[in-house]
Amino acid sequence: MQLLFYILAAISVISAVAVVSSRSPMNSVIALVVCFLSIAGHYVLLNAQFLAMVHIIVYTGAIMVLFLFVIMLLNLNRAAEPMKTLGTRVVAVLAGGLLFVTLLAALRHGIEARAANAYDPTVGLVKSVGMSLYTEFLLPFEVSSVLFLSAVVGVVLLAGKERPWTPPTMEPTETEGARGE
Amino acid sequence: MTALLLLLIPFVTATLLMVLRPTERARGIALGSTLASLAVALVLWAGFPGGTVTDLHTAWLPSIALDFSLGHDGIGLLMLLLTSVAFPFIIGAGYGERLRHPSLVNALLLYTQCFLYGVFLAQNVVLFYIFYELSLIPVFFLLLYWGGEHRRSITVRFFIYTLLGGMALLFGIVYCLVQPGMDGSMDALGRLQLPVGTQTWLFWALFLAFAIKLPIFPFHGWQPDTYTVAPMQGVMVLAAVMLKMGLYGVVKVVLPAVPDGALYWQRTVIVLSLVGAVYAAIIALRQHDLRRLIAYSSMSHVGVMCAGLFAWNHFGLTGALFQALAHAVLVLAMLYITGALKERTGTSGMGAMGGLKLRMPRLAVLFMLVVMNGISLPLFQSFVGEWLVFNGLWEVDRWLTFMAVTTIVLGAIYMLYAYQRVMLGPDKWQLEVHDAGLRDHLVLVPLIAITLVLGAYPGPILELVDGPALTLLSLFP
Amino acid sequence: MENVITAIRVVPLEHYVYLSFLLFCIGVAGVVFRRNTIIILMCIELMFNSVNLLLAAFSAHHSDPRGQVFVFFIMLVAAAEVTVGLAILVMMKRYANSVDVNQLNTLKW
Amino acid sequence: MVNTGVLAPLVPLLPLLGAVVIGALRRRMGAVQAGALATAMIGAGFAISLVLFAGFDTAAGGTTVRLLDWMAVTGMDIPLALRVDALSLTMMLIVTGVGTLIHLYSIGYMHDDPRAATFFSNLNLFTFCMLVLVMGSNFLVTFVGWEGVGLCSYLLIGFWYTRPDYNYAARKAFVMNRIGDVGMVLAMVLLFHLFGTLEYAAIMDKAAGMRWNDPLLVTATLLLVLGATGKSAQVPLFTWLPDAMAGPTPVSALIHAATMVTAGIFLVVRGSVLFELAPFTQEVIVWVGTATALLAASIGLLQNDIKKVLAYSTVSQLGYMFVALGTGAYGAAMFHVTTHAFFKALLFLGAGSVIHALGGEQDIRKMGGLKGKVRTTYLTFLAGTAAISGLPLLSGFFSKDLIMAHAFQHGPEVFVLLLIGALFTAFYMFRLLFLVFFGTYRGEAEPHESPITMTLPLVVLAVLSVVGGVLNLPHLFGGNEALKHYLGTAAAGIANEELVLSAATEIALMAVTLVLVALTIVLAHARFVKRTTLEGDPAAMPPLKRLVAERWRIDELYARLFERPYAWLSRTLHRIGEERVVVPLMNGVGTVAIRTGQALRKLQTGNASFHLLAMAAGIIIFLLITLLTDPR
Amino acid sequence: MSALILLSVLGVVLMFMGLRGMRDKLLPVAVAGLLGALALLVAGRGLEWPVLTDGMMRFDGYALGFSRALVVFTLLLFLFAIDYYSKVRENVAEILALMIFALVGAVVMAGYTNLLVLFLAVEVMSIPLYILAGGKRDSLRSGEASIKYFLQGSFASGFFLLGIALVYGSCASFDLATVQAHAAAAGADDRLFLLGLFFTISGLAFKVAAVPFHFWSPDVYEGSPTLITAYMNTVVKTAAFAAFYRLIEHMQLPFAVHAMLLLMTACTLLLGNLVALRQTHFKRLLAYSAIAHTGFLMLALLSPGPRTPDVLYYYLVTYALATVGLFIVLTITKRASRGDEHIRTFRGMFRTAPWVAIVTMLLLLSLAGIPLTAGFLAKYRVFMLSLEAGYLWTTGLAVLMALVGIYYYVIVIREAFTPQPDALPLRVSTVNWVLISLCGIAVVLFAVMPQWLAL
Repeated sequence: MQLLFYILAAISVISAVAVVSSRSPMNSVIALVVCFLSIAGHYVLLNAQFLAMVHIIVYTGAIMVLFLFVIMLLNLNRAAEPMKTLGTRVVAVLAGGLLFVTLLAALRHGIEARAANAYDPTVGLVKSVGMSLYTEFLLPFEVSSVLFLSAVVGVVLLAGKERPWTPPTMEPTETEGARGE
Repeated sequence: MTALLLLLIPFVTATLLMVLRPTERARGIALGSTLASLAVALVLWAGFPGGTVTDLHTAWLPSIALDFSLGHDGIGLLMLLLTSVAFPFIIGAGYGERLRHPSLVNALLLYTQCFLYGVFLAQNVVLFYIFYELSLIPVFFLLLYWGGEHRRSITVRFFIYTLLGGMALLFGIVYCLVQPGMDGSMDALGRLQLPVGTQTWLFWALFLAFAIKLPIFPFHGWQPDTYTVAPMQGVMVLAAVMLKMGLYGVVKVVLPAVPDGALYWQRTVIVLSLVGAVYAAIIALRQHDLRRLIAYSSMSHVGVMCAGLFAWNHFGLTGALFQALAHAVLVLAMLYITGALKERTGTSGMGAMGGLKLRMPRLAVLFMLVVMNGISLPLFQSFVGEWLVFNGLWEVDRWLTFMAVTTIVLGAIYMLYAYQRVMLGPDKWQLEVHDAGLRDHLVLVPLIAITLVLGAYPGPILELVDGPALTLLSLFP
Repeated sequence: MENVITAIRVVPLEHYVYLSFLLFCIGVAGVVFRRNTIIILMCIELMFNSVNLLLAAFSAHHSDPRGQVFVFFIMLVAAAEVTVGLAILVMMKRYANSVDVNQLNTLKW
Repeated sequence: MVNTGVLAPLVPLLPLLGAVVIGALRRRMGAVQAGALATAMIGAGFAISLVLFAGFDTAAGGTTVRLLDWMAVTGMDIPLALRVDALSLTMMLIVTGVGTLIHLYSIGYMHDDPRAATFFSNLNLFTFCMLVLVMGSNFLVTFVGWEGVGLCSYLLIGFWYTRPDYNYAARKAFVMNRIGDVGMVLAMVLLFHLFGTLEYAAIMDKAAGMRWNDPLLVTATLLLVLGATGKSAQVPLFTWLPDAMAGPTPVSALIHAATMVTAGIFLVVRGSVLFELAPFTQEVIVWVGTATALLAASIGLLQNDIKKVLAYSTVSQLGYMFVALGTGAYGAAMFHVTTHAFFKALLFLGAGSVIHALGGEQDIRKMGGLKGKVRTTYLTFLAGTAAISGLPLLSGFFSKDLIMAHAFQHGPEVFVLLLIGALFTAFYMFRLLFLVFFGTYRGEAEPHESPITMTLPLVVLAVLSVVGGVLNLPHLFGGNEALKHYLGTAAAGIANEELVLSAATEIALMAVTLVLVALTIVLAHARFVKRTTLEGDPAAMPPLKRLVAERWRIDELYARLFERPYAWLSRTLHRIGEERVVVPLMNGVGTVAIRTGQALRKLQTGNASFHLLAMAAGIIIFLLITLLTDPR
Repeated sequence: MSALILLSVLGVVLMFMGLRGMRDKLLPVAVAGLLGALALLVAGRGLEWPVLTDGMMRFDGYALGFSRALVVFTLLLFLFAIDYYSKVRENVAEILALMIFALVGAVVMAGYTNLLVLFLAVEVMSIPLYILAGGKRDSLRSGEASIKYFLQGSFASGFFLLGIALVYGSCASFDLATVQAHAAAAGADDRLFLLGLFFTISGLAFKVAAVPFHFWSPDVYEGSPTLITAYMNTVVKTAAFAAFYRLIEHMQLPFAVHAMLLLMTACTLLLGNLVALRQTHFKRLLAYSAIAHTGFLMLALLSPGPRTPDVLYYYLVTYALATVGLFIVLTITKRASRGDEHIRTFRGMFRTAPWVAIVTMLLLLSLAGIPLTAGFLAKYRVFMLSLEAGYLWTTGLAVLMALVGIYYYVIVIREAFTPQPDALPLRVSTVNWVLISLCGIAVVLFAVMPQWLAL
């Protein structure tokens, strides 16, 4: 069983690296899908079936499709992005690496979180999660509706009606602002 | 409640001036207001029983140690009198230097007066601080709007530099206020009894503001430029009254709150003051502008006063406080004369003067009398204060006294040199100027009279500060 | 089923934590590293997902459903955020004709 | 019994009133009116002084009249008070008496000056200050007058204010006096802390309890001497006095001969009790006096300005008085002060009369042969010259010989030096006399005799110069040293002084002096009457003579040592102190803040990637900080 | 709770009104709705609905006070919008609706008792703002602001989430009280908790724009429409601080986190003030000054005590009042100068519009913290708190930085009061005039009567 975890973990990590490093956005999306699927596998391993399902539906089904859609729509699949200089890359890897090392170092004495409840295999099932969601977490659930509403309005506002291209209004250039007194 | 009148008279008048903007009669109204304030102050003096008088005490925000409590002791009364006496002359000087928008100028001056009264009346530390900072704002605008060349940068520099001290003071005051047992009243400061280690650093937090305001060497960088640029009335306010806030602050805040700190730094401060006094007196010699000269001369005098305060004994304290009044009168007269000269010659640079005595014998005599006060001849007011200060310093260190006394020579050198450059010598420029008129006499003669009367009979003023000084000294560990 | 259940006991919690950290850091590196806005968005999603994994692991560890509920909400937020993000992206592409974040630097200092 | 409490204040107040009234009405008053009023005021003062003198009871010692509280704080009570005792009465009489004459003289002298009223106002003010000086009951009141006379001398020296060099001389006089005043102020502070009072009477009592040679007392007296040096134009603060001749001649007479310069002497006499306890100071005084006497006399030998010669002579005579003070001969000093007041005022006024006669000419090389043209002036001037040279039985003879005797008693070397000084004095005085009044007239203006208001004072003063010696006639000549005994009632120091030389020694000393003086006069006669020798350009003289003619170049030395360095210091301090230190210190803080702000501002590159990186870096850094500070 | 629902409904209503094209009635309805919500909050009706709020939110005095303030700020800004959008017809409804939605998030942030709710509320508040920042559709700068805000915001959200997850891992609960109790019990020893707390706090620090999470704020402030900038500076900042303080109020912070926060405060004070020194663009200046004020507020935040919420509240409200007024003044001068946002456009203001100039002065003085303005009292109280807590050095730095702050505000005052012969004529609409007068009077009034602004 443990082996399964490590295989999944390896897949996750490799695909995640692929997301970051691939030059074409399309490849990144596919790698990300793989990554998400492996994470769904982890959820299954963790006995969180409900989550795994939702995860696949929301992420792989909706979000990633949205990504693909936008990439297609805007014709972004060219590897138009000029690569950054080596220095930036090193810095970036260093940043990620350093953060990781720091986090690991912080926990070098191991994790002492004692399990709060006795083991209960039904925790990850739809019933238990649903009960929690609709009783205890009713308010956030309602509030999230506002979130979605605003997202909808926002999208309408930002990308709504296509209008003929107008050049940006002439606003004073910023060079003035840089100058001190 | 009489004290409240002091705050209200200038405030209301100023607000009326701001709103109604009577251009023609603005000066007259302002003058009337200041004279009324003077009358009130004299009434306060007449009814002063000694000790500390509480005029008004209203709890305002006890949770943050802020009460609206007004009162005065002898020192406060002295400062109130000083302010009251100075302002009619300051307003009167406005008849000479005719600035644009007289209603605004006079309103700002009256606001300053109001806030200054506040400073000297406040019996709550925070209230003191509030008034202390507020008094700066009208002056800021006075400088900004009616100043001379380069006023924009100089004004801001003055403002910020002064506030540097102000902020340090705020820090120090807040630090005192959070100590247990502090209720925010001035008296409570004297009961603080902080550990000596704390006092040594807290001293500078509290003192810096006053050191800059006074100013003490080497914190005087703002002064010469400001004095040169500011309109005459603004300089008068700064030099005659606001400077005294520094002395008052030292006496009322620094010394009571951190006596050990003051003792620890006593030498340093006295040496700085006296070095500054000597230094300014030397530099004053090469100044070509009368106002810069007055700036340095003021610094020189103030150095001696501050040294007197920090001598931390009875003679030093009373001398310095008496000197505060003397210096105010002196500087008012000096500045008024500078203004009168500028009015006639169009400049305050001494290079463009010389031989004016031929044209203005009366003004020359008045000037001479003022100079005599400036070089602290006996029987003039300045001498009384300086004599006491010298005596106070003697108890601290003889060499320091020597240093202080040298200023009487150096003062004579630059004062007489300046007088010569302005008044004496051949009539180089052939200026068609008129001699001192009625207005000049109305301003200068009373000022000179004050110096002479108080120089020969300083009793009433010394009486005022005698008691409070003893009280203050009793705090001394 | 039983096997699955025992797996939770077999794989130590630490490993899940380390895995999530690793994924998170890869995401962070990606955000810092890439200039293509859409890939930065993906990297952010990756960060969110690593947190999801972490929460799920903790939830299982504590046998507490609330962690999973949180994951659920994170998904909602992520969805909303991606929507808005993509809308902003579209707008950006429309006006600046680029999705390179560094093309946008009129606002500075 | 006269009411001292009322009369004493009147003496100084009358001249003050005169000064104020004349000053206020100076534009409506002519020279005669103003002069008359001023003279009347001071004359009244003289009269009152006489009344006080007459009514003064020596046995009582003195009366203090307290006018006002002055420095009155807890722990200090220094009132404005006047003291009437023998010493102050003597000085009052000199000041008002000689003053009256000089005022009277001025009416004639200043007759044509449009600013005569101002002059009289100043003159009256000066008299007021001088009276306060001598009448003050404590050091501080004396100091009032002390400073006041300094100021008045400043005003009077710079009377003709359009001349920059006169103004310079005025300032120089004031500043030099002020340097002395530093000592005076410090001395007063010290004395106050020593005795808790500055009242002369009280100090006199308390000084009795002081240790002999107490270092504090020595310091205090030395500081007093510094003050006296400034006011009495002693080495090294004497250069102002010759320059002060820029003022109108009556001023020179009043201020620089009769009264003001003797203030230093007066002060030491007032404090004689203290000086008696400080022998080191006395020694210093002796040598300062000797040096002054010699130095000034030597300079006097080669001066060509009639007033300058008199000025150096004054300095020299003051040196004699100082020596007297140093040897403890306070009575002798006061005696010389008195006689000096007579003959030096006489000489100055005579010189003024000459100058007046010649329409303003002061160079003796352009005079000569005036004895027939200004007869009264000549005769009185002769009397003054004889008196100052110490010709027998004239006032100067008695006073100077008394000093010489005391000097001999102190140490023969002092005597010898003083003797040389006396010979110099005789030489230059007679040189002056001969060059001015004998030979042929070398000038251009038509000389004429001065009016009666000018000659009358000359005559009175000449009489006094001749007979003044009787005031303190020594036992040797059948007198009883009246002045000394009179003054002894006021100052304890005077009572102690005693000449213990035998009559023979005294006579021998006198004889030596007289013979040598006579020889000197003959020499002068030979050089300046038989064959008029005029001093030319100093540059052409042999080095030593040139040095003397150029006043030992002390002015130049002072300019180089003090004035120029001070001006340089002022400039440099301004350039370096202000512009490099103070202002940068103030601006520096702001500049640092603004520079830092500018640097930090560059962090905000506007580059979104960079911002993200910076955020990540920030998180890592803060995380590291957190973890490192975590105690675990 | 009823107010929250009213607000949500209001947002929806506005949205639909926009669809129906009822442009003219939008603002009256919005203002009426806000007034209604305010009335409900003031009256205290239906504050808590147990079914919904139990364990999630609590409308205690703290939450109520902040909620009222938030609603009032929005109300002021909507009144400002009357003039601001007077010429605009398109998308106003959407913008207003989004502002209302963000307000819902903000109100929840003030009253949460559960970390999940906190996270959600933060997002509910932020997402509309990402959009609003780009609300000026034809402005490139607005778009840039939007995308920068979004990217950095999401990035920070990632850390925030990581933090909450770690905290959850450590104490198995999202409940605030439980977490706080855990902090007291095991906080010092539990690295997992420490990390979690660190990241959670980082997430909130981003919202309040503390260094080093401040990078978004100058750019976004400058690029966004002025109304939205004002919104961020008032509602968002207040809500973020309310939430921040609620998180750590009863928590015994581990020493390391505490030290880190103090350092962060110091850096914030330094950077915000020093960089602002060199700004001539008024909005950017206010952005940096906002960072600076964050520093002062964090100082108060870190000084726990019975008076801290009061001080925070007072500070935030008076700060918000001052900035609202200044943003209105900015739009006035901006219009007169055709789009110039530099402080030079203030020059000559005293001549052309004396009252506006005086109010501007009062507002700036308040920001600077000069006595007799509320800003002084606010700073004074902060210093008092922090010195009571014993932060000598940090307070010293804060005092020094307050001085630096005075400098750049005074520069603006100087501009406003420097005579300029060809000063731009300023046209001030009645609403704006009333609003800025209100702000100006309020900052003085609250300085004299600070007890009126107690929680």
